[in-house]
Amino acid sequence: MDYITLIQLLDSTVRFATPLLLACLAGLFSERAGIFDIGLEGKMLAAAFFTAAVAFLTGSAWVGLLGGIAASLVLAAIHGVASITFRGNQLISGVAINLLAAGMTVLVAQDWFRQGGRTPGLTGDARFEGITLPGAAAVADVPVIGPLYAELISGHSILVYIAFLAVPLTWWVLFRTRFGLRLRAVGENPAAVDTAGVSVVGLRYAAVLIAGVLCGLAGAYLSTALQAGFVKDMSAGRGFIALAALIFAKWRPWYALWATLLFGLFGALETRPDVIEAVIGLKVPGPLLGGLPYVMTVIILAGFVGKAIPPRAGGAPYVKER
Amino acid sequence: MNADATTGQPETAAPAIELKGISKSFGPVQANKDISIRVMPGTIHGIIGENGAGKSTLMSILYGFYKADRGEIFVSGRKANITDSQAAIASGIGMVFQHFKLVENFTVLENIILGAEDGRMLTPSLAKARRTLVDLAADYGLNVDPDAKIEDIGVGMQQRVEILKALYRQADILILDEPTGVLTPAEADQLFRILARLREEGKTIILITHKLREIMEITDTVSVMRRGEMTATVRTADTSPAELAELMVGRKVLLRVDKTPAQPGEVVLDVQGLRVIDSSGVERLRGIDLKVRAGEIVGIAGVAGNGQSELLEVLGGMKAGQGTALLNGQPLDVTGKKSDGKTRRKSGVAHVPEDRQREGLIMDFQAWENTAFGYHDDPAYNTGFLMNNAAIREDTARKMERFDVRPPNPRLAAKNFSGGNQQKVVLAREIERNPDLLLIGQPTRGVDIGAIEFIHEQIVALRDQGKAILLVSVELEEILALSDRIAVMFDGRIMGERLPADTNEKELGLLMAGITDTAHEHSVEEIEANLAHVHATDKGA
Amino acid sequence: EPALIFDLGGKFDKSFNEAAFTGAQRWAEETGESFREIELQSEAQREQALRRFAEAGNNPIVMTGFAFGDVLSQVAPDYPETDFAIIDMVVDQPNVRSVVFNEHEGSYLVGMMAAMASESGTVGFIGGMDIPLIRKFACGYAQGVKAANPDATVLANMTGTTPAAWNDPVKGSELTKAQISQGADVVYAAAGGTGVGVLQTAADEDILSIGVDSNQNHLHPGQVLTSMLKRVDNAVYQAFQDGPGMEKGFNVMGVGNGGIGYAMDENNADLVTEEMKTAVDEAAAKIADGSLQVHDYMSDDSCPALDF
Amino acid sequence: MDVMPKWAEVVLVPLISLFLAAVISALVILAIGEDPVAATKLMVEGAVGSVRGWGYTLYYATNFIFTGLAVAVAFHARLFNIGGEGQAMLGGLGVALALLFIPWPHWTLGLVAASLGAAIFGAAWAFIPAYLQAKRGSHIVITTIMFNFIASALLIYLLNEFLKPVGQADPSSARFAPHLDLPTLNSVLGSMGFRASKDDSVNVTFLIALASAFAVWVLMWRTRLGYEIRAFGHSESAAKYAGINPVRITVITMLISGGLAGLMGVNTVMGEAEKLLLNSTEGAGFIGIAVALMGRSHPLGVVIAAILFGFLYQGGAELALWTTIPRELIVVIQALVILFTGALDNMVRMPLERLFLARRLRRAPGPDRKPAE
Ligand SMILES: Nc1ncnc2c1ncn2[C@@H]1O[C@H](COP(=O)(O)OP(=O)(O)OP(=O)(O)O)[C@@H](O)[C@H]1O
Ligand SMILES: Nc1ncnc2c1ncn2[C@@H]1O[C@H](COP(=O)(O)OP(=O)(O)OP(=O)(O)O)[C@@H](O)[C@H]1O
Ligand SMILES: [Mg+2]
Ligand SMILES: [Mg+2]
Repeated sequence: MDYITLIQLLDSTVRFATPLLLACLAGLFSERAGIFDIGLEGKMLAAAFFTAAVAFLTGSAWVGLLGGIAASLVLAAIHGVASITFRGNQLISGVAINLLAAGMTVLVAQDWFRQGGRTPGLTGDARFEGITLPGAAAVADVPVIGPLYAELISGHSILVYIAFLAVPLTWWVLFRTRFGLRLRAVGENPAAVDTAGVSVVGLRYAAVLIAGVLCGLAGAYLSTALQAGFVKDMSAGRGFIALAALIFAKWRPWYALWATLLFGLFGALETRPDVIEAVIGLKVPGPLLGGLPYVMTVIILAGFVGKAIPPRAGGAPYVKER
Repeated sequence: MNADATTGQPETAAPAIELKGISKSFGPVQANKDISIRVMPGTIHGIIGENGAGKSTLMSILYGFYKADRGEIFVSGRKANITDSQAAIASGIGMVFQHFKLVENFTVLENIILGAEDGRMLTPSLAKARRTLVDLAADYGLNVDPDAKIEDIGVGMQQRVEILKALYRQADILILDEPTGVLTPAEADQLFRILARLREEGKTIILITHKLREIMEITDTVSVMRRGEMTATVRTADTSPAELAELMVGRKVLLRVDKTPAQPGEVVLDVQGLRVIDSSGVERLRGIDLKVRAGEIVGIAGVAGNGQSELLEVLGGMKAGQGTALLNGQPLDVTGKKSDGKTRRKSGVAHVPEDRQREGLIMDFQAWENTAFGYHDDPAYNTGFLMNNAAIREDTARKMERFDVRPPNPRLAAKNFSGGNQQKVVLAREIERNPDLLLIGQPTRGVDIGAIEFIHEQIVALRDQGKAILLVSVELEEILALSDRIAVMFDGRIMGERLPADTNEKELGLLMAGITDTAHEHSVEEIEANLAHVHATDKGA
Repeated sequence: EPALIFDLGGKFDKSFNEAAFTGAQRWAEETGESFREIELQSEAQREQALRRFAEAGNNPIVMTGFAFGDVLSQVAPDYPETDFAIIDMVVDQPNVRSVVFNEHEGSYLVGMMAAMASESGTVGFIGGMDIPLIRKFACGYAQGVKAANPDATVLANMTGTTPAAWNDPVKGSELTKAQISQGADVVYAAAGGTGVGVLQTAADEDILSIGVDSNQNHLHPGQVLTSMLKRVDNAVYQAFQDGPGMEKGFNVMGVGNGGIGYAMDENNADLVTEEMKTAVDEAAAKIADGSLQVHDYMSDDSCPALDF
Repeated sequence: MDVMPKWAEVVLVPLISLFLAAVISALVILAIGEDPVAATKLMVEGAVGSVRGWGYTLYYATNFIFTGLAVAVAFHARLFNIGGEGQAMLGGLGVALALLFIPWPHWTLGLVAASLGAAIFGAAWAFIPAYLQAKRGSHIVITTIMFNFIASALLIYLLNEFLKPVGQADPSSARFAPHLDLPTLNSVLGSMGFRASKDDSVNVTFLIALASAFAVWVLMWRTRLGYEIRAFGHSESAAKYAGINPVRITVITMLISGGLAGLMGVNTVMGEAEKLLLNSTEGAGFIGIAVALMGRSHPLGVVIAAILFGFLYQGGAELALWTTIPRELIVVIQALVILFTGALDNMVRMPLERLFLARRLRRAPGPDRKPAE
């Protein structure tokens, strides 16, 4: 495998990883606050649709993004009401949200656009185009660094940079701010937060809504940056992979980055059977190639990642009075 | 000793706390009924009552954790609208809960500032808290390592963190809910010194405890609760332990264990060179040699976390260790390879674990299911492939009757029994098996006086039937009252054995701190330094 | 009233279900009559839908997709009065019209065009879910490429192994980019909704793409080289038009009878050179008269021009 | 110490929740310009208004009973088995292998073999995640998700390369011998002289599903193993005290769970399609999660919840047949049912509890109420 191929592979890795990363960080906020979120998939899907729909109607990707985030927030709020206010089962709520998004997006799309559950194609400002970073063209011909900068680092959509910046930002918020301290505490021992005079409910809603915003970005990236419009079910299980990455990352922001990049790399490798063949010297039959990333994940989990301990109060509603 | 402190206070001063007509129900359970109480500033006010009497509930209401259904709260004469803990804190109230409210994987410092940070950024808040902590520690003798994680420090230390949390929030009124339940005598004494110091500073303290000795020792006034009601409030100086016990339980209570001298027989348990290394590589037991004979109670004293738990767990088949052990002359596997809790029980070892809620019981199971717990293979409980639930229920009803479990309903879930009655369910299960050897850890932790009396009687009765009993307790009083022989553990070793008649709390206390040279006087600092070493490796009780 | 049953992909699959829908609508518009339709949601509904429509007196009943074959061969004898038409599968029953398409022939033709339009000598194929039908497309395409340029390289990828592979345009895009980075400058998508991503990315990256089933040239004018036409719409239209009592038996739709072809319109007029057109038309003629045999993957589950 | 009478908990709460879900669904139907009353009538008639409707309702319910039980059994050991989908796929493979290569003389023998094949393959697919969880601490949620994907890849590989007859377009196996067709409700009614349709809908597998539900009940509440599973699920530390081996319980529970999920293959593969299809599970593994949660992990609850979902599936199919309502509407209705009955049930329960408590207090006033010990 030559250098250029490597760069291309990594470039593809970044694109695959971006929605996973955003969703993974969304899950991180929610679960660090003690609310399990298997509804990442649904929120992402809803955001993908509404971003594309609003972007089409207004002609602006940014306005679309707001629409997508709003849609994701509505689902997040439902999850909050069910699992925080009414202390419902967080897993059921997540399952319901995934189904709701899968059905609603197509239903609304059909009602609005009559194109069989998709949005019309987006062009121009209704899409997030790649950004060429300053100097990319100038250094492109410099050996080694040039392609790295011009091909791999430059040229992605703004949402990619937001996603990657969200990692240190998440770390900073969680570990360097008052809000982060309280948020982590509420996922470990809500009673400690409550008796310290801080609202458990308020914190958990905040976390769930932040998750909504991040899923909104993830969905928007799918339909307006990677694609030029919404297609039904286009989240294609990425929410679940993000969840796996979250556990893999042991609920930590930097690990989340590496975990999603790893899954992204698996995705990228799957599109390059030639590279796999060159590296392992064996042709893998197509269908099995599709299963390879998952097998690798299991092997890594079994071999290298120890027990992942979730936030202690995770999944359980905070009940003071039995 | 400070009973006359109240006399210094003019009765006309506004009470620090006044509760009027507080009532609270949890669904169908009425935990507090029309409770009124006054606590004068600068005093220590004790509250006693049986398990489930409603003490914690009342204090949680005062702290804004629960909302009362009815009633009013006055702080320093002014009506306070305490809707949540934030409001309570603002009114100068601090509370140390019976079950600590700490974030286990946070540091001490983080726990202290949680909810009381200065500004949005953590770093300046932490820096400020660190400075304040140094001052507080110096003022009250509350030394803690601000950077230790809660899960890595002992319960005594955790409690200090809770107190510091309240002081950091500038509480004038401090509520402590059963603070000594988890402490050694030395630690408890130290706590009381701190409380006395706080009182001198003019702070008001409300202390919930089951221990009459503590009430007599430190409080100025005391209130007694029974079944959700406040039955009496008296000045400590005007009452006696016996009177308080009677007020609490509603009948006369024997405050000492009545027992005849032991008649030790054959050696039942013979342990040689027992070692345990935990998962993080720390040696928890460093070669224990111990014999327990038929018809004797051997008490293991020690500060929590010095290997007593591990000793019980290895002998009970829950943990793997190295070394040899003989039960009635037959080898007992301690390596965990060939045996577990089940095989232990079959060979005649019964085990009342230290933590009944996490180990001894399944809280969501009904009483009868818990009676079968560990013995579910018993042929009497099974008919062929299926479990004979009716038989188990009958057996449970019998046992509940014998052990006076209240209410005697085999179909009630374990979580719906009070602590004392939960313990009786476990005891009934283990004792009624007629074991050769009974391992029993913290038999009366958090249990009220009435139940303690009963439990102690049962343990002695078992001994008198010629059974061997290995008792682990952090209550020195209990060890002294029950044991026929006392071994003191420190840092995974047995520091010495004593006969109860030949020793006293002071000598045992020194042994518990690892000081074998008990003839000399030792300073508090020396003892603390020794204990600190243990706490550093103790992962909590 | 005739009825139309769409396979699991749904009627808006940007592929043959959608083509079927187009045909049915054309019929409805022209005749002013209406038809029943159902989009299946589960395998068990196949049989149910067939029987329900038949019992309700709908006639003829048209269904799209090979997956109906088995069920129809069991159900059809129970309703001798009802006429059925199945697309993409052969069912040997007296009241069934079977319409199959020689997709490999059309794919062969667009493969030739791809090879001739390619400057790099590398062209790509992106399939949806890895099933024999899609391999048939890929195999025909590869043969066409090799026929026009024996030295050309054909890259072939399938999107996935679950039905999600039909609706994953994001992955379609990545596959396209991967093929581009391996030198491909023309890609052919036979992947349902995933193809949307393929065509989009090809347009974004300024290479040529080839659409499938219906005419997709208009999606990105000037950037879609052509589309492999599979006139499912005509087949459905014809069945509805013929109505009850239509002619039964096998209808093989191929290049010869206009059931299969490639799309030419104003959107791709500038992309297709005279030379290409001549070569392709020549091949089409040979296929039509039988002098050129394009190997059908499904006949023996193997492909001379491509490994899977 | 329950506040509400049992009937209110078991009947009233779910009914009110369902009603709320129905109201919101009706609003959605109105919003897309359709008639909710007509739609409801169509669904009810289509799902439970005829033998055929019942046939399909129960056919789908059969699938959901199996996957719901699978999830429920694992829940009792506090294991979250998201892998029902993959295990059911492998179960289907087991059925196909058992029926394709051995010439069973009669369907009864075939059924036994198919059931064994399904259960064994399903269990085997759950074994690795279980073992990794127990021994290596690999989170079972991720490993089972991964195994769903791997199952799908494996299945298509096997179908494409080995099981598909040459020249067949459909990536499915050959058809099983006709005499291995399972008796269906319709064929039984037909042979009894009733006029019945010929649908391959509910078949004897439904009885296996009911028997499995009963067996799970016996296992969980009447056997030592079930006792140990539940004890382990409630408290791992207590289980250790009692001498219950966590590795053994984790593995055995997941084997049972996987086996149950696998059994679903008998219904879809042997009962309905009569051959192995690529996509015969169709998400039933995931619906099983909702079914188990709604059924409170109790076999009876699972059966009832499964029938409810069967009703939604079949009613939805009918709706799609006779109206132009997009099929996604059914997905939305399912989502609302899960949301209201599963996640928002406290919204209904809390006010009801207050109501019942007030009534009780009014009926039994005075001091004879004792606080619980
Ligand atoms: N993969 C990584 N790359 C770079 N820095 C890392 C990485 N993982 C952790 N860190 C650093 O480690 C520090 C602690 O972060 P981490 O997420 O590990 O939380 P923690 O405080 O150790 O544990 P917990 O989350 O349980 O409180 C941070 O300063 C972070 O920058
Ligand atoms: N959060 C709660 N929900 C429901 N019931 C509760 C709750 N907390 C306490 N109770 C019930 O209220 C009653 C009083 O409990 P409380 O904890 O106040 O007793 P206590 O006097 O502190 O007992 P102990 O000495 O065991 O700590 C008991 O019957 C208890 O079961
Ligand atoms: Mg209490
Ligand atoms: Mg059939």
